[in-house]
Amino acid sequence: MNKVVKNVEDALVGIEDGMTLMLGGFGLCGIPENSIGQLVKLGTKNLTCISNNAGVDDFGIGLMLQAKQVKKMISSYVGENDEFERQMLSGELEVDLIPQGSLAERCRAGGAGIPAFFTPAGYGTEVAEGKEVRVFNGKPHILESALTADFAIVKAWKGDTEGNLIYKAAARNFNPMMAMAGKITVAEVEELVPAGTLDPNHIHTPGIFVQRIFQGEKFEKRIEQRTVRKND
Amino acid sequence: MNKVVKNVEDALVGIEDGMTLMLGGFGLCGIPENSIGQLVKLGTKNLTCISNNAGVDDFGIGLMLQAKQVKKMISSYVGENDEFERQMLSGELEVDLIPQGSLAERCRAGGAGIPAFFTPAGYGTEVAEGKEVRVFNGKPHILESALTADFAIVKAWKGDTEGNLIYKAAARNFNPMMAMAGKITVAEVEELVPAGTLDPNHIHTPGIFVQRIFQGEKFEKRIEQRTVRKND
Amino acid sequence: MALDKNGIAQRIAQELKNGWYVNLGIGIPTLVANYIPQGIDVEFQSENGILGMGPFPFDGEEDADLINAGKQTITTVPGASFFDSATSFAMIRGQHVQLTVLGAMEVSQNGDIANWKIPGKMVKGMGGAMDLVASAENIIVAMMHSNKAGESKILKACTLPLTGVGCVKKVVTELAVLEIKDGKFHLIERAPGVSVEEIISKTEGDLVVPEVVPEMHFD
Amino acid sequence: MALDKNGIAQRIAQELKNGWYVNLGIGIPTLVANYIPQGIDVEFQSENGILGMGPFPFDGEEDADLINAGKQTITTVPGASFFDSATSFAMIRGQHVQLTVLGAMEVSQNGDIANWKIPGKMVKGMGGAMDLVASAENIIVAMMHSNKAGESKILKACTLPLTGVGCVKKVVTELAVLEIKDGKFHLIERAPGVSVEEIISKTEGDLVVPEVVPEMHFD
Repeated sequence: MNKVVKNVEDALVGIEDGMTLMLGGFGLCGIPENSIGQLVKLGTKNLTCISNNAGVDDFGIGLMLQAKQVKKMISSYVGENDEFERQMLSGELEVDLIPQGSLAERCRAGGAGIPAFFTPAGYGTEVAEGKEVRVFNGKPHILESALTADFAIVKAWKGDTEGNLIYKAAARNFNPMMAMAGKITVAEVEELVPAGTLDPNHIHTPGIFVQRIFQGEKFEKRIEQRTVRKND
Repeated sequence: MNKVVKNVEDALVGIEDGMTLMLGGFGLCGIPENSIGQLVKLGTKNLTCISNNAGVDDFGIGLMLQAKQVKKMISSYVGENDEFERQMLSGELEVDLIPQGSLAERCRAGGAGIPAFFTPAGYGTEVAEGKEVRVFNGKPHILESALTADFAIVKAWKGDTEGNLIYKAAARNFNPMMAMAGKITVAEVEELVPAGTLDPNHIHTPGIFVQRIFQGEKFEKRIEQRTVRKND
Repeated sequence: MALDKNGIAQRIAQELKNGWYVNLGIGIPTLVANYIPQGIDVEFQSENGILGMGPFPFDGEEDADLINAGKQTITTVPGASFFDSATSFAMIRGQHVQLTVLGAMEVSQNGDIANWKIPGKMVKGMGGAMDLVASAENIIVAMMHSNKAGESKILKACTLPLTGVGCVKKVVTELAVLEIKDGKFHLIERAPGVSVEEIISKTEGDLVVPEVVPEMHFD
Repeated sequence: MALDKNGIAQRIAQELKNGWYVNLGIGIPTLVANYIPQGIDVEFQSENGILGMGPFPFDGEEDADLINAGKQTITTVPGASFFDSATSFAMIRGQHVQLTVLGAMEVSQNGDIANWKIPGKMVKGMGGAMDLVASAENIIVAMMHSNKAGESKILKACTLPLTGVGCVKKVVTELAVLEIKDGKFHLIERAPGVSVEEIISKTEGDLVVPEVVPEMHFD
C-alpha cells in the first residue's frame, strides 16, 4: 500500500479554507516544518489549528498566525508568542485552551472511535464549564469529547513507503495521536525508506493511520531554549 | 530505580486469596508462563483473573482452572478449554465476557486514570445490559468502566533493570495495558539487561509501570495451532 | 452447484478494493487471503496486534510469538507492524479498517448478527467480533446458508444472543450473495448452477428476488 | 534570611523519597533536580514524553529532538524511555508519578491553585498543570510568598482562574514550609533567620502557628 507522494505540494492537496488541521509537535520539537511552510505559501485561511503550542513569532505555527491564516487555535500552552497574545487579547483569534493531557487523550479518542471519556483534569476550573461532571471513586471527573481533523499533519524521524513511522526521542509527543485522528493524515519524515526496512517491532505509528508520506526537503529543527552545562 | 527481584518466588510475594490478577497474553502467546506455574504451586484460591483467554486444559491459565484456583474469569474468548467450559456451564466458575477491544481499552483506562469511556461495541447485546447508552454522531454507544488489578503479571521479550519492557511480535497484545493497570506489576522477561542497554526509542512499556522484574527460568512458548505451508 | 468454503472465500475476495485494510475472522474468512484479485493491493489486520499478515510459515519456521487472531502461526509481509491490543482496536473502532469479514451462526434481515453464544450449551465468547461489527463500515458475513440440522441461518430475526445490531450489509453463502437493506435480504447473485427456488426455500427471512439473478462469476 | 530560588529547591528536595517518579514544573521546580539527597534514587518524568531526564547537555551536544517540558535542551540517564503525550499523561492521570512540584501565582487555604491565566492580561495556557494537579497524590508548590507588588500569594481564596481545586498539600516559599489541611495553612518550618512574625505578616490566608516553629535544616 504505497502512500508516498512526491513532495510537500502534493502532500497538502485538498486543504481548503475553513478546515480543521491537527499539527504535531511540542514547542518547536517534532513540528512538521515543511508542511507549515507550504501552508503559509498556499495562504489557506480561516483554519482551526489543533496543536499543543502555537510556535514562536517567526517559526512554526507562528508563521501562520503572522499571515492571519488561523481563525481558531486549540492548544494547551501558547506562551512565547507575542503575535499570538496580541491577536488573542484583541479578539481577532479564537482560542480554546485545553489541559495538555486532555488534549492528547482527546486526539487519541478521536482516532480510536471513542467519542467521550471522563478525566479529573480541569474539574472546578473554567475548563469544566458546560461539561458533565460525574464522581468516580469519590473524585469528580468531567466528560471530555473526541477531537478529529480534516487533515492531521505530523512529523516523524523515519518512515517507510507504507506510511509506518518512527519518531525520535521527545519529538514523538503529540504526533502519534494526531496521526490517528486525521481524516487524511500527512506525514513528513527526515528519512523515507522502502517497506520492510524498518523493524515491525519498532514502529510507533502503523501505516494504517497514514494516507500520505513524503521526505521533507529541509529541517531546520530550531531550538527554543538552548540550555547547556559547562564542560568540566 | 532497580526493580529486579531474584526469581519468580520473590516476584509474586504478596498475592493472596481473593485478589484480582491481570495476566497478559493472547491465546498462549505472550503469557507469563513462569508466574502461572508459581501461582499453581502457591495454590492461591478464589482469584479473579482478567485475561483475554483462559489458556488450554494443560497450559496457561488452564492449569489454574484445573487446580480450582479461579473464582471468576474476565475474558473475551474462552474456547479451546474443556475444563473451563465444564466449570462455567456447571456454575462453579463465574465468567464475565467482554468484547476484546473493550477489554483492552478498559485495562488501558484503568492504568491511565480514565474511570469510564464510551464505545459502540456491544450496543444492543447482552454486554450492554445495565450500562448507560448515549448517542454520539447518530450512533449509540455504551459506557464502559476502567479495570484495575491488585497484581498485573506480564511477559516481555527483553527488559532492563529499571523495568523497561520490549515485547516481540504478536506477543505484545494485552501486556502493555495490563502493565499499566496493576497496583503491583510483575514482568517476567526472556532476557534481562542492565539499564541503558535498550534504546529509549524502542521501549514499549516504560519502567514506571513495572514494580518487579525477573528473568524467567524457562519458556516453553507452546503453539496452539501450528499451521504451515508446504516448502515448494 | 453449491460452493465449497474456498468458493465462498473466492467470491468474497471479489469485493476487495485496492488500498483497503481488511480484517478476516476465523474459519472461511481466513481463506479470502488466498484469492486476492490481481492488481488489488490490500493489507490484512489481525486484531491481536499485526498489520501486514502474510501466509503460513514454511515447516520449521513457525514462531510462537507470531500468531494470528485464530492462534495460527503466520508470517508477515514487508512493511508489517506490531502493536498492542488497545491500538489494534483503536484501528477497528476508529474505522481505519475498511472491511471486516466474519462468520456467523445467524443473520437477520435488519442486519443483526449472532455468532458467539448458544445459551446453556456453548459460550466461547465474542472475542473481537462485537468491536468489529459495531465499528466496521463494511461487514461481510461468510457462512453456510443452513445449520447442520438443515435450518436456515438467514432469518427474519435472530434467536441467539446478538453480537451486533443492524450492522451486516452483505452475506455470502455456498448458495448466494445477499445484500441487506430496508429490512430485507436482497438476492444479488446465485452460485453457479444453484436455482433461485433452492435459495428461496432455504431462506427463512424476507427475500427480495429480482427478475434476473445472475450467477456468480469466477475467473 | 529568606531563601533564594536554589534554597527553595533544596528544601523541596528533602521531601523526595527513594523510588519516586517525580515531575518538576518550569522555573524553581526544575532546580530541585540539582539537590537530590544522597542515597535517594528518583527518576524525573517530563510530560512531553520522557522518563529518566538527565542534566543539561554539554555545549555542542544539544539535540533539538530532546527537550523537556520547558523546551530546554536536556539529556537522559541510562534506563530512560520516550513515549507519546497520551502515554505520558496516562502516567500522570493514572497516579504512577509520585510527586509533582510546580509553581503558582496563588494558593488558597483549601488547597486551590491558580497559575495559568490573568484575565485580560496574560494567558499562556495551563499546559499540563491541570492534569498534574488533578491527579497527583503529592503536590508541592514552589513559589515566592508574595508577588512583585508585595501582596501575599498565600490566600484565603484564590482570585485568579483556578488550575485545580483542593489539591495542594504543601507549599515551600522563600520564607516557610506550609502544610495545607482542614482548610488552613499550617506553619511547619521557617527559613533560617526568618521570624514567625514576618511569615504571619506576609500570609493572607488563615495560618496555624505552633508554639515552636523549627528552622529549615540544610546539610
